[in-house]
Formats: sequence, structure tokens, C-alpha cells
Amino acid sequence: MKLAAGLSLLALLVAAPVAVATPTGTLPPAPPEVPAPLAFTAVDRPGDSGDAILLTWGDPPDLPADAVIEIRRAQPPADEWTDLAKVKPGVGQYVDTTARDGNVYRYEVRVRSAGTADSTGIAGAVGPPVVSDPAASHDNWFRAERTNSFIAMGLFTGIILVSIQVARSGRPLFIRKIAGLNAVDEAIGRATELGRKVLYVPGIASVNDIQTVASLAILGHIARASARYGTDLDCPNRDPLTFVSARETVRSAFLAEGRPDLFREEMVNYITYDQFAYTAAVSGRMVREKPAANFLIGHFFAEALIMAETGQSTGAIQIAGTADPAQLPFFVAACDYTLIGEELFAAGAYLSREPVLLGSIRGQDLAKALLLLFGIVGIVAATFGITWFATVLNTR
Amino acid sequence: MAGLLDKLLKIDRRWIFFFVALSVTVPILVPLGLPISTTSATQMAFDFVEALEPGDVVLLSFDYGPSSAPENDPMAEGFMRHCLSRDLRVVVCVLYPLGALGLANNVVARIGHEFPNKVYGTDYVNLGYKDGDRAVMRRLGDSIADAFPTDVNGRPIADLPIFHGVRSIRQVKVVFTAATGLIGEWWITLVHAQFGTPVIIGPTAVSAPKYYAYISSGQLAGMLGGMKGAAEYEQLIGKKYPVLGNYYKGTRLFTAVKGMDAQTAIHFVIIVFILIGNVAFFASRLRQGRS
Amino acid sequence: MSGLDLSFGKVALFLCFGLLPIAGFLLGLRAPSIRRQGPIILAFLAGIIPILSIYIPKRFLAHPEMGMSPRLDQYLIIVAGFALPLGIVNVIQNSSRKAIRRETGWPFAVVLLVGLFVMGSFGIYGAWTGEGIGFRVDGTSTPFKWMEENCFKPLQSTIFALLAFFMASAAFRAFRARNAEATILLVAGVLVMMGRVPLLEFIATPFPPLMPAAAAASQWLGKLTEWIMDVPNSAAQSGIIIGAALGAAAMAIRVILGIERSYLGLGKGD
Amino acid sequence: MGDLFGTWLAALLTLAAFSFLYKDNPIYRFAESLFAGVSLGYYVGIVLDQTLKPNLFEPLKTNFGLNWDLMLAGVLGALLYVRYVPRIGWVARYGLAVYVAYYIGVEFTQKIQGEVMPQLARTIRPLNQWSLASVGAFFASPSLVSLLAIVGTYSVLVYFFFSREHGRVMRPISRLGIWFLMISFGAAFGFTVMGRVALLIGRLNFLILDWIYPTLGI
Repeated sequence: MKLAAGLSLLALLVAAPVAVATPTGTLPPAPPEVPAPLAFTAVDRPGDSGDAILLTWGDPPDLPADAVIEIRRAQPPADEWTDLAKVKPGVGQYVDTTARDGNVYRYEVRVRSAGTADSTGIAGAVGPPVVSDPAASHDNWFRAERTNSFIAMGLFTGIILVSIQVARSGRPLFIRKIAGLNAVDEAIGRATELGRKVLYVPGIASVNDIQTVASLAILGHIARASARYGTDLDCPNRDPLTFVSARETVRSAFLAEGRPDLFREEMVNYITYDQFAYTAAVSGRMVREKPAANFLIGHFFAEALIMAETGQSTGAIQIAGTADPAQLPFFVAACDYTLIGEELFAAGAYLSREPVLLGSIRGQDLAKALLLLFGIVGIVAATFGITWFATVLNTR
Repeated sequence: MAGLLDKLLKIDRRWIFFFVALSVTVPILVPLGLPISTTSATQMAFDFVEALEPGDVVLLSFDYGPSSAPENDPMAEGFMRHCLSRDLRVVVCVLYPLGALGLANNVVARIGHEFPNKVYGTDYVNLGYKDGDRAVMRRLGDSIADAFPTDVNGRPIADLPIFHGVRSIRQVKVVFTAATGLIGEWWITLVHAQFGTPVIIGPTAVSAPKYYAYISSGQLAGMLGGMKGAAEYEQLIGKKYPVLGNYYKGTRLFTAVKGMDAQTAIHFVIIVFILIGNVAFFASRLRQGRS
Repeated sequence: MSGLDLSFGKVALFLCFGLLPIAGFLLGLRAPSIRRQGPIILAFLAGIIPILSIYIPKRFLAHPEMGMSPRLDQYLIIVAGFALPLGIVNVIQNSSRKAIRRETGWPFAVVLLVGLFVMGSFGIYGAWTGEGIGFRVDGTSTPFKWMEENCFKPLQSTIFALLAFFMASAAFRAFRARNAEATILLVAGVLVMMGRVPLLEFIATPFPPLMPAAAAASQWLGKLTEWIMDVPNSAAQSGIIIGAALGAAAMAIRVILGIERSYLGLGKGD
Repeated sequence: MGDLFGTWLAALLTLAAFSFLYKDNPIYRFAESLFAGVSLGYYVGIVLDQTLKPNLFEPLKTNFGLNWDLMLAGVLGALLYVRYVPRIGWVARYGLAVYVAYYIGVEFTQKIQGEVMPQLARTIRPLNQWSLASVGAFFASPSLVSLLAIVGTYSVLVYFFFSREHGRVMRPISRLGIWFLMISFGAAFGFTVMGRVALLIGRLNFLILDWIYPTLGI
């Protein structure tokens, strides 16, 4: 390579005076040693909070190997250019995040190649600059790349709200029988006969966890049943916020059954925040006080197994429910009935016959039907080569 | 035969406990060195880190507690050793409240000693614990310094050289979350989904099955599933980097590969227990059927 | 006052989450219905801002320094910090009552309180002096770190390690092939267990000639396990994820729009 | 963990916790209560030193002008504790509302954009790649794997269909869904055995290698 460069340098030196001597001579002007970038644009970056300008350009075809694209910026009316960045070929774009809303900028892009000699024979030739129109950054109203999830969320919210409205308007809504739930009243009845208490563990997650909120709905129903039957209820808590909500739920359940006298504060009690200190305390209570029925409903983590196995060894009837796939195997294997995954949410609706819950279950089923339809149509289309259905779901 | 099985079923639970303790203790005292096969999810994770270039910034998040340290510690240590061996910049943070901070401090201190040429604040940093898990993740999307104004010792991170050229999670090449519970999943469904940062997860074996759905949907760049995933990873980095290989062979400390011997023994015991339990169950049902 | 940075995000959040609760408190003293409406309006705002910021990048909402949403995220780190030890007040109430009244098991309540105050004061000491709660600069452990390493950590990991024993006893007594579903569960479980560890090599250790056959069979079992995890398991997990996600999203809509209020302790009626 | 007294304390507490296996006894309850207290004290430490100090107190102290509004976050957090004040306990609802609704709002974005859409996209695959060369090749053909993935996911979705009784068509599909669910629960069960035992291995490793061996000088 070096020899070739040296020779071409020599040839240039020889030809240089001739070229200089005949600026408009018969020789066609030598093509610029280094080409200029193509289709250079500078616009506000779309879908952002401002302070950013997007530069795009096409790499010219015959780029020298070691070429680098230099970007410079000036703030009109001032005409002095400041260097901004150097970008390798093949990228084709650059985002200037130092821009500030309210200012107008002009950008200049040119190719610099250290290896190629420029017209004066010195290495480091620079191609002709391409200057952009003036551009100003501003914030945008919508992030277009997320249109698909925006539509999906809007559609789903619409379906849910309409279903809830339909449910509230009094139309009877059907929810299929969930096996685990019929056992709930049977379990409380058994506890009442044996004169032993019912233990309800609402999971260990906080009240911002959706399984916990569903569990509280079921706790409300069980509290109303134990108020009717006069059964003793014990609800040990691990999370302080769940504890407060659980106590309010049980208190209002006893009130709703007209038996506030039966409600005792310590029915709903707080043990500790730590997962395993709480687990040890609850399993100890299962062994010592032998409740007739254990409900393990809500969001559980590793402690599910200890409680399910300990409860099973005391011979209590156990109904479990969680949406976490990691704990379901143990509940399925060690408990009499298990609410699997979504059945936990459906159980809240089934028990309370609450229009809002029934309506949202209907809405979710409708959404599931739409997803299934979309999927099946997508699969058929994909088999015939149309991939739009999968790509439209890509989220960023 | 049936009488024996019934007597077997009635045996005191503590005999089972004794047998379990025995079958875990013996392999610790007498290592067997059984072979460990590599699964594709671990190979994906290893290849992803191998493809990173020196100077790239990675985030190692401690999202587990002492209750799953024997599974997650080897993953976190293995990942940090792998990254420092490839001259990557490792940023450590902790989002799990239950004792994760102590584990992170131990790992960072131990690995810091193993790599004397690596400088705290330039090659690796420990940002400590922060409350608010998903609120922290959302702030990382804009600026790491907003979520973690200081490192674990209270030193402002603005003047740490490791953050040169890195403002938010978008400049981080991969997030490795050693996780139990939900925080690991949130890195996928929040940080990867909204900011695009690739995620490798090191879940406990309990939560590993769920992440196979995320691998097949392309939302995960790799997974080290439970102690077996950690053992596979230790073998892969031990083979590629002789320094690490010698460490893992020579160390007295606990490693996932050593743990796998005891895992094999206990798996054998539990399978036998399940078989005996079910044989006895069917025998008693057969007898009830006849009587 | 002049030195305050009154950028839009901060002022807007102050109006929404500062003045509104104060107004709600004052009005609520007399009008009980406001005690319910106020928090529900606040919940709507706190829930809708993070969602909108994903789609509307406008400066007032999503700009890293000026926007409402990033600033709200910064608030929630602090609020979550306050929420974590919330149980302390209740535990101190219960334990001190139990200790003072000598109820059954009161010595354990004393132990709890001692553990709480010792560890809590080490934490406060570490934060106050700036020594922190991890390793000091010279590598020695702060008192908080010492307690964490030698008291908190062994207790938590050991209580969890009990699970291995309960797992074994459950395997022995509880995991029965009672019906078709439980049978599939157990068969798949045992197959996966055999494919995840070098089980056949372990069995073949005392009989060296069988080792190559065991290794080959083990290899095949490993492939079968990976197939079970990659195909049927991931398909079912995906179905569970989609279903549960729709349920969670529906619940989120109800909570943000104030339809679901049980978490505030408000029954459906009031 | 060089210090001897620390290791001995850790070992004795480990044995105290293991004593629950023998039976529920006072030593275990001592460990259980100590653990409950220390864990709550632990949260005071990490919240104060790692969150409130760097994210609330320091910014207010060093640059009050810029961070004056963080006081509002502190007030909202403190509001959570007002519930223990009689009479005005209801004010705590404001703090609770912000805390719960914010995280549920964030969860809403995760569920649709981060879970439902990618997982649905996962099931949309072409079914035209079959290789009939041999039985082995057939079982490995990509479209068979895709078909199983699709049938598995969709049958599980049909199982979680509640607003209509599972009639002639839906009953077999939902039965198939239960079978897929049980395979995944079985797989989860197999994985969990390893997970649980790992912790026992860790503890016995600690007792043997970090306590007994050094004490015996091995």
C-alpha cells in the first residue's frame, strides 16, 4: 500500500502545476478525492421531550476505507462552526443531545479520510461539506414507535370499562363454577362443627399486589360466612398495609352481616415483615392451635411449601390460591383445592357476585377471545408468508 | 409387603429429616466430582458476555436475599469475575430489601481482592441498596445518578470515572439480575420492554421455569437457572479463562459445581421417597378396593 | 423563596400531591365524604402519570428535569422507603403490650424488641456518623454489618433451609398421584429431576463398567428435560403469563379509576 | 468472617433454627423472635442509610433550592404512619393512595406492553416447515415445535375462560390446557427440589467448612 501511495503522490506532484496552470483547462476537473455524504437532513428527533436533533445522511458509494464522517454545528447568524462528533461509516445517523429547545442550529457534514491525499498533496483530504437547513428541537406530543401498545391499552381499557358498565346496569352475568370455591363454605361449616377456628393467610405481598387485593375480596366473603356461623377467624399478616386493609375488610364484613359484636381486633393480627419469621410463626400456630380449615390465598413465595405441608400434617382442610406458577405445584400437590392462576381473580368475583368484578372478568374473557382470534389469523397469515401480525406486536 | 409400606408411611418425620441431612453432608465431606452438562440458556448468556468489548458498562443487580444465596451468589460472583476478566466496567446495585445489601458488599469485596489491578470507582462500583424497585428502574431510564446519587459509602457518583460516557441504563450493554421473586421479571417487562437494555437473568431454580417463556419470546439474552445454571456458568468461564479455572479448582469456599454433588444425591433420595410414597398409596387403595 | 427552582414539574406535583391533600384534610374534618373522594382523586393522579409518560413525551410530563413523571418516580423512591418499616409501629405496640402485661410468651416479645432496637440503633448510628452500614473504608465491618453477617443472615437462610426437609417429607407423604392431573405433575417432575443432575452417573459410581452406558443415558435424559422445558413448559407458562397479565391490568384500571377501593379499607358501599 | 466469636454466634443461631425440625421448642422461638426483631431493625438501617439519607436529607441539605419539593415526598411517606394516630387516622389514606396507585399504574404499563404483546407475538409462527425425511426428523421439524407451542398456550388460555360454561368444544381444549399446565407444574416441581436443597447445602457447607473444620484445625 505504501509504495502505491508514494507513487500516486509523485504523479500528483508532477501533474499538480499543470492542473493549477489550467484551472479551466481541457482536463475535466479531477473528481474530488473524497466524496460528500448524500441526502443529509437535520430535524427535531421525533417522539422525545425535546433538546435533541436527529441528523441522517447516506454514506456515498466509493468511500475510502479509513473515512470518518465529521459533523460540525453553527448557531446562525454566527458563522463559526464548532466540531460536534466523528462517526464511522455505516451508521448513517447521529443525535445531537446538546441542542437546547428554542435555539436554531445549522449542521455541516463532510467526509475526512486520513489516508487519501488532498489536492495539495498533504494526507488528510476532506470532502466537500454538505450544510443542512436550519433546524430547532422541540418536545413532541406522542411517541409514534409505541402506537401499537397505546392502541392495545386503549382497546383493553375500553373493553373493561364497557363490561363493568354492562354489569352495573343490572344484567345478570354468568361465571362458571370453580371447583375450589364450593369447598369454601363447606370448610367453614366443618370448622364450625368442630368448634375450631379458620386460619386465613392473605399471602405475604403488599396491598399494591393484585393477588393480595383479590385475596382480600375472598377474605371478605369468608369473614361474612364466619360472622353468620359465629366461627372464630384468625388472619395473621406479614405486610403492614395488607394487615390494615384486611382488618378493615373483616370489620366491614362483620358489620354487613349485622354482627359487629362478634368482631375482635386480634382476629386480624400482624406478626413481622420478614418472610421466614412470619412463616415460622404461622406454621407454629397451625401446629399449636390446629385450625380446622386453612386458607392460603394470595401472593406466596418460597414459604408456600412450609405452610401447605405443615397444614396438611395437622389434618386441616386446605384451600389454596395463587397466580404465581412457581408455588402452584406445591399447592396442587399438598392442598385439597387450589385456585390456579386467574381462578384466584375469578374467585373474588364469583364469591362476591360484585358487578364490578363480574364485569371485569367478562372484559378479560373478551380480550382473551380477541387475542386468540388475532393469534390464529396471524398464524395462518404467517404460514402464507405474511409476517405483519407478529411484527406489529414488537414493543419498544 | 403392604404392612411394611404402611409402617413406612407412619414413620416419624424426623427419620426423613435425618436421612436428608445425611445425603447432603456426605457429598460435602467426600466430593464426587460428577460431570455437569451445559444447557442452551446458559450458553446464550455466556456467549452474550463474550461478545461484549472491553470498556463496555454492565449492570449487576442483587435482587435476592440470604434465603437463596447458595444459588444466586455463585451466579453473581461468576458474572462479575467473567466481566472483569473481559475488562468490562461493572456497576453493582441492590433492589431487594431482605439482606441483599450484605451479600452485594461481600461479593464486591471478595472479587475486588481477586482482581488487584481493578480499581474501585473506575472498573467496578457498588451503588448499594435503594427502596422503590420499579420507581428506581424508571429513573435508571433517564439517569443513573438520579436514582443512585451516591455509592454504597455515600460518595457522590458524579465524579466516579466509571460513569464516563454513561448517563442512563440505555448506555448499559446488559443487565444481569441475580433474582428471586418478582424483581428479576420487572427488569424484563419494564427496563428491557421500555428502554431496550438486554437482560440476562440468574433466577433461583424455583422461578426459573417461568423464564423459559421469556427466552422463547426473545425478551431474555440468557438465563442461569438455579444452582445447575450457576455450575454450568462456572465451568464455561473456568474453561475459557485459566485464572478463573484454577480459582474454582483450588478454592475452599462454596461453589455451585461443588454443590451439584449433593444435589445429585438428594435428587436420588427424593425420587425414591416419591416412588415409595406412591407405591404405598396404590397398595392401600388396592386393598381398600378389595375389602 | 427566590432561590427555589419553580420548574413546571415540581410546582405541578406540589399542587396535585401537596395542596390537594391539605384541602382534602381541611374539608374532610367536617364532610366525611371528602375523606373518601380525596384519596381516590390522588390515586387517579398517581396512577395515570406513569402510564401517560410512556406515550406522551411532552416536556411538562416526561422531561428528565422539568417533567412531572420523572419527579414523581423520585418521590416514590422516598415514599417506598417510608413504607418498608411501617410494620415496626404495630410490632412495637404488640410486643411491648405483651411484655408489660406478661402475656404468655412475653420473654420472646422482649427478645424481639431487643433485637429490633439493637439492629435499628446500629443502622441509625451508621447513617448518622456517615460510617454507613457495610464495610468501613479500611475493610472492617460496621456494627450493623457484623449483626447482619452473624445474626440476620444465618437465621434467615437457615429457616429457609428447613424447606429442604419439608420438601422431602412432603415428597414422602403429600405428593400422591391422586388423579390424572397429579400423575402428569409427578411424572414430569421426576423426569425433569433426573435430567437436571448427573443421576445415572451417580448411581453407576460403584459399578465403573456401567459408567459409559450411564453417561449416554444421562445425556439423553438431559435432552428430554430441555425439550420439556423449552416446549410444553414454556407454552403453558406463556399462557399463564398472558392470562394473569390481563387480570392484573384489569385490576389496575379499577384501582386507578377508583372503582376498586378495598386497599384503602373502604368497603364497596361507602 | 475471620472473627471467631461471629462465626460461633452464627453457628449457634443456625443450630437454634434447625431445632424446629426436632420440635417447636423455646430455643427455636427465641431464634424466631430475635430474627423478627433484627429483620425489622435491618429495614430501619437500610432505609435510613441507603435511601432517605442520599435521596432526601442530603439533597435538601446541600441544594434546598433545587430539591425543595422532595419535602413533599417525605410528607407523603410520613402520612403512612398517621394511621396509628387515633381520630385523624384517615389522613393516612392519602399516602396509601399515592403509594398503591403509582405502583399499580407502573404495573399496568408492564403487563400490556411487556408481557401480553411479546408473549402473543411468540405464538404467531409459520406452520409450513415440516421435514418428513424420517420419524426423528419429523419430531424435530420446526413447525411441530411451533404447533405444540401454539396449542399449549392457547389451550391454557381457554382453560382460564370463565364467562361461559365449558361446552362441547371448549371442554376438550381446556382439558388439554390442564394437561399442559400440569406438565409445567411438574417441571416447576422438579426445579424447586433443586432450589430448596441448594439452601440446605449452603447451610451445612457453612457449618462444616466454616465452623467445624476451623475449630478442629483441619
